[in-house]
Amino acid sequence: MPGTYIPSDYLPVLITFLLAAAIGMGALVVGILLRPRRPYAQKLTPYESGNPPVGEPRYRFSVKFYIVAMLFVVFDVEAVFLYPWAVAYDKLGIFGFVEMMLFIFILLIGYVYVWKKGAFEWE
Amino acid sequence: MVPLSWYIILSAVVFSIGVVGFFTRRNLIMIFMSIELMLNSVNISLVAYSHYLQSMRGQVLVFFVIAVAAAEAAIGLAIIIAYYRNNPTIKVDEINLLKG
Amino acid sequence: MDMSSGFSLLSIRPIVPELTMICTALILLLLDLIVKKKEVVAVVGIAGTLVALYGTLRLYGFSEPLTVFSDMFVLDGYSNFFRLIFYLNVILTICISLRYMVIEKASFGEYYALLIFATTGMMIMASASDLIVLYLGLELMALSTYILAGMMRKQPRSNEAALKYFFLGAFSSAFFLYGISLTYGLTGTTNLKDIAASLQTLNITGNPMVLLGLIFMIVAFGFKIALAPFHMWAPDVYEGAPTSVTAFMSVGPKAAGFAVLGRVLFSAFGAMQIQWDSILIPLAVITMATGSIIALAQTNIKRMLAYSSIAHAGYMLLGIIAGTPGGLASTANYLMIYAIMNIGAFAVVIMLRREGFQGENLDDYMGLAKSHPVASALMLVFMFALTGIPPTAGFIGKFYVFMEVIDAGYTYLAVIAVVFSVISAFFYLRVVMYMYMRDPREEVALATSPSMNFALAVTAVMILVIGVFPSVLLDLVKFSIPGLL
Amino acid sequence: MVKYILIPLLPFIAFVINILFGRNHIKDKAHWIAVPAVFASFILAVSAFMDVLGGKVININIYSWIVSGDFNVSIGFLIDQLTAVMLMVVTSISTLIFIYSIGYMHGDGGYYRFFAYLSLFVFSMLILVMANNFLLLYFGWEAVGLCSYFLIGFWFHKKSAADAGKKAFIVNRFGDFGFGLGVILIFLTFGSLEYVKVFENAGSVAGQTISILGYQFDTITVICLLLFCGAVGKSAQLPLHVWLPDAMEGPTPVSALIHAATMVTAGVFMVARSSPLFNLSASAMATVAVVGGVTAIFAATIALVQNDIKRVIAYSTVSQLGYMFLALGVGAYTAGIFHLYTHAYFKALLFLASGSVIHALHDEQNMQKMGGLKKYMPITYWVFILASLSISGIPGFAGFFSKDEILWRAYLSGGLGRFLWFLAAAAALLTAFYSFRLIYLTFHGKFRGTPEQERHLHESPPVITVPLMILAVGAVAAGWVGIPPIFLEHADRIGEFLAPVLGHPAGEGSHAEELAVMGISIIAGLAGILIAYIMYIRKTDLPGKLGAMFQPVYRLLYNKYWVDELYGKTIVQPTLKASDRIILGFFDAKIIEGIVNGVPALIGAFSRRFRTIQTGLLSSYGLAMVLGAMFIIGFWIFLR
Repeated sequence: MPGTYIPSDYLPVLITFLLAAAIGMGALVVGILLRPRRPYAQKLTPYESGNPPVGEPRYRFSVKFYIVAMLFVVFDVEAVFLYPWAVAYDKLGIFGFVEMMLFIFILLIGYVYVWKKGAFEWE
Repeated sequence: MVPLSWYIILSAVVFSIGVVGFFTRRNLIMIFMSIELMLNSVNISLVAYSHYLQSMRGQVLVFFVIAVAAAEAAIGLAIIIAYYRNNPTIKVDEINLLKG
Repeated sequence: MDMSSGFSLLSIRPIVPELTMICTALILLLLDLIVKKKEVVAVVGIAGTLVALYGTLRLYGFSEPLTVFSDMFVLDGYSNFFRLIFYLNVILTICISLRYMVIEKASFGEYYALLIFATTGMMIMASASDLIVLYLGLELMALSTYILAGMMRKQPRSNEAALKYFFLGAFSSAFFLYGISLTYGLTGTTNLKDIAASLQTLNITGNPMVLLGLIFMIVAFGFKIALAPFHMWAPDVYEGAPTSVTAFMSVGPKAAGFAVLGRVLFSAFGAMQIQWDSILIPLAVITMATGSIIALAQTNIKRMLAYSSIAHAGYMLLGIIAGTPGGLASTANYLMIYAIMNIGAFAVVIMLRREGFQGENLDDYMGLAKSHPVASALMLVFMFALTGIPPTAGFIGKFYVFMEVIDAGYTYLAVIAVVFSVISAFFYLRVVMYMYMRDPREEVALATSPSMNFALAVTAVMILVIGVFPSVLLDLVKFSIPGLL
Repeated sequence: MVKYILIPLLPFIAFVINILFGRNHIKDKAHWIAVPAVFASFILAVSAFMDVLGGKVININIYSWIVSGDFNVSIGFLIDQLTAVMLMVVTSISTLIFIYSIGYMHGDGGYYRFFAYLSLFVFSMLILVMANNFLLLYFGWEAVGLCSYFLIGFWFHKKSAADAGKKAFIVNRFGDFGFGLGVILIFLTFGSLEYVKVFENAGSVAGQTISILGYQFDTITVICLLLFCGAVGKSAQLPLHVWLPDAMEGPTPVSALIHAATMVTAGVFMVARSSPLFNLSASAMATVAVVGGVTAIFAATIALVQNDIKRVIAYSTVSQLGYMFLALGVGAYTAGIFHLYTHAYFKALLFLASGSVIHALHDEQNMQKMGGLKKYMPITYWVFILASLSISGIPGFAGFFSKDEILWRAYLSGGLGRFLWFLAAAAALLTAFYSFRLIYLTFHGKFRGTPEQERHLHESPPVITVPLMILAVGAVAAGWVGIPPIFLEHADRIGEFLAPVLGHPAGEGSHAEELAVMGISIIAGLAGILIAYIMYIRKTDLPGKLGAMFQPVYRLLYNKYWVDELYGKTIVQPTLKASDRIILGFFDAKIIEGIVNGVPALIGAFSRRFRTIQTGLLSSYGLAMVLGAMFIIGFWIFLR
């Protein structure tokens, strides 16, 4: 029966919150307290497979990487909707098919838009 | 079997870490990841409830949350990039042109 | 969740306006690739909205709510009325942006598509009878407005506005989702009506976890409608965003936020009215206080209007607090009036913006009456309306909300609201005083256009007509929202 | 029904046409719109008056503006005997003044604007008198105030005019604030704002009390006093009288119409209209009577020493309004309205005639620089004489009948009324004195202005003198509708006409007493004229001969200047200074500049303090949200 498995006493709620806050804050505080802080030059250099560091550690990626990554993420994740459809394809029938074609069509419009806007061109 | 309450507590803990991260982190990307943490904590609890209740609604919502989170990530990154082009910082405590 | 059975073309009738809007937005996106003149895109956008409006009007007035998609989406008078607000909002916003976005060098075709997308999101929100659909509508609206706020890519202020809006918006969405998950876990459903039924059958209206879920949702809605203390984003974002977007944002998301707040509270959590009332009352008071008081110290008019919109959210909330059909109707009525007067005020602000001149400072309004009597007179009407001085529509809006809240037995809230309205008169009338009682510092030219004149005329006339013949609007509201949801 | 709606609507249409098209199209033909409109509404008012005379009382709701539960705000008209009289006064005088303005305002840059505002004023005033509920009354009340404010500051480039407008606005805020509260309290008490319902239930509310700061007050008394606050402001009674003399900065037709004949009498009308409420509160009535009586004599003393021709008449207006309130306060509502009606004619006449003088002298208003105008401006002179005789209460003239009725009723009411009667009788003497001092200084003696002015002296054109002559007829004959029974049985037509609304005043006295009271007031009037004559004619015209013959009188005349200065030092200047300092210094600087611009210190400081919460930092905004949520959660889940 839904609703019965959570004790309706106030205490667990309180505990949940205190626990949550304690863990959130605690992790930070414990880290600061426990970790030894003895910095010296070598220790602060970034690890590059044992080789002496070459150039600045904070290498600036071209912003184009972000754009491509962003587009990838969006189109990639939209694909998750294809999985449940594929699984339930038998049951959904023609309605599901039309619906999914519409979905893909709308994605396609997005794709055309992005393409025409020149987001895929590296230059 | 792991009882439901464990998932719920895990979810609450992760959510709280996200909340605390939101206002303790200085880097915009880290703040953004805190938000993602919050969203995923919700996903944990939704899936757990869905399994417990034997109802698919929770999982449907999870799908949507994932998809929306992706769109959100894209837009968020785009906004951060647009910001970074005009302002040489992504440290959150230096972003206070608008105030009062 | 079997959707294949019983599906026919007829059953999608309730979502025809939404489909129209989505199609319009997609067409705009493609059109933008083809045509150079952005005015064409704007006109097509308005045309699409008008088609959707026609669809809504055709669907107006069914006595029984129409539901579709397994009760996830409902079309009733309530959602229809809010749709009218959204259409008005988007059409007027497009009218006032045409020339402005060119001046701001941000005239992109996507701008209009995003306005339509955001409006569609609002429409879905107003009609959602399931938390899942509600979430999707909310995100469609929110994601579009994040981008709109940052439309002026080259301006640091616009960047910052988008950034803040995005981060805080996403933060509030997470709260909303957490609230949904709690509610879902306890009631076993996300459908609003079923939630209400579960609360009764399981007898968990007093359960603190249910209340926790409700509070999280109120926090998220409170963010959208800028209730203190969840309002902090509003002044910064309103100031930084393009003014036309500010006008759009100060009305649309607020109206949509109220629409869902009303629906969720009345439809799903009606049994917990005592609890949410006692949550909303302090929020309303803090909101009115924050908005009215901080606005006094503002010198930027967009920022001042931002605080004013916060204060107005406080007044509107009173109708929800009343918890009666009349209260709900009075809030919807207030929102419609607020939409008209706020867009009107922002339209005047936009007119002052020219190449090389910001026109956002109160000082820029000094002596405006001498050089531009018509624009000043319009601004006077809008300021009077926002203050709530009869015979403008603003008075009608406030009056009905106050009456309903008094009828519901919260006389003290009405008194508090009146006190804050009086305080708010100071900053509204300060604009009027600057225009009429100060000498101009420098010659201010106005950037007018036919569409801008149209928007100004429509808003000013509507304010006066509703002020003098309030029954026109009130009858519509009462017809649309005959009872509780 | 259309007829009644048209009465206020016609001036409103004239306003709309003039304000929209005046600037570019109508320009100096604005009167062709305004005058016919107001004249037509006069004709309709006459017809409405006839209807009422025929025993018809009209009470119609035209349009329901706001309906919410049992709260109903409608636009509706009540035309009963009281309203009918007011309609006649307002429309007739408006028509004449509109015609007069054609000549007076000729060539002014804001000609169309002037007629537009004036039409708007007439509309508002008609709404005020025709309203059938307190809210519409309040609307008209505020609207006439607004018009008055516009018209006082009509020549806004003149700083004194702009300041005067501002002063009128601010001072009236006080009264109106009280009035507004009164209206709200009426609604809370009676659940309705319609006159009919309020007055019907007035009896059942009598004796109820409301608690203010822990003290119990009689509800009706509180309502009446709040309403009276509004009347005090609008009708320039003590202590809010300060705005009216300054209001003379406006064009003279405005002074005549708004600040003498109509708007300032709105307070009197409102109190008379609310007589069913006032009748239930003896203390409120006493307050009205005392304020009226004291104002009557107070303003009269100030008028004695003014040199600005319009200011003398302005103080005289304040004083005459005091008489009206005195009448209301002693329960003689009909006498008050009667005086309102006669006063409208002779006071409008005085103003317009003084306008004619000012016009002839090219905007000279100082009487010390006038004199001897009699031969240049015979018509103006004679109408001035008639009006002054009327205001001085010389038998046969309009002012005599109404003023005498007031004095008699005050006397009859006994006790406090007897004392107020004494004040009012003394004021009657002063009235006659300053009225004739004005005439003697202006029209008699030698011209004291520049030769340049003297060369241009001329009688005003017919468009100005004809309205003067028509008004003069009113100033003489208006009182004949209210001849007291002692002279002629059943000749107190106006008293009988108004009786259904305002009732009969209580109290009976013997004929001997009545004749004595009358005699005293006539003697007072004649004495005032005589003193003025002695002091001003003798001194200036026949200084050597008479000065030698009447050595003591001459000394007395000399002392007059000393008295002038004494008054100036002890009453006028301190009053003006104090009021300027208190009202203008405090409210002008702090309220207009302070509240609207500089923001009141407290809220402003709050505001600036709170502003800093908005740090502009994302994390603090997030923190605020979380803390807000935590607070709600903590409070509603853990503490409850």
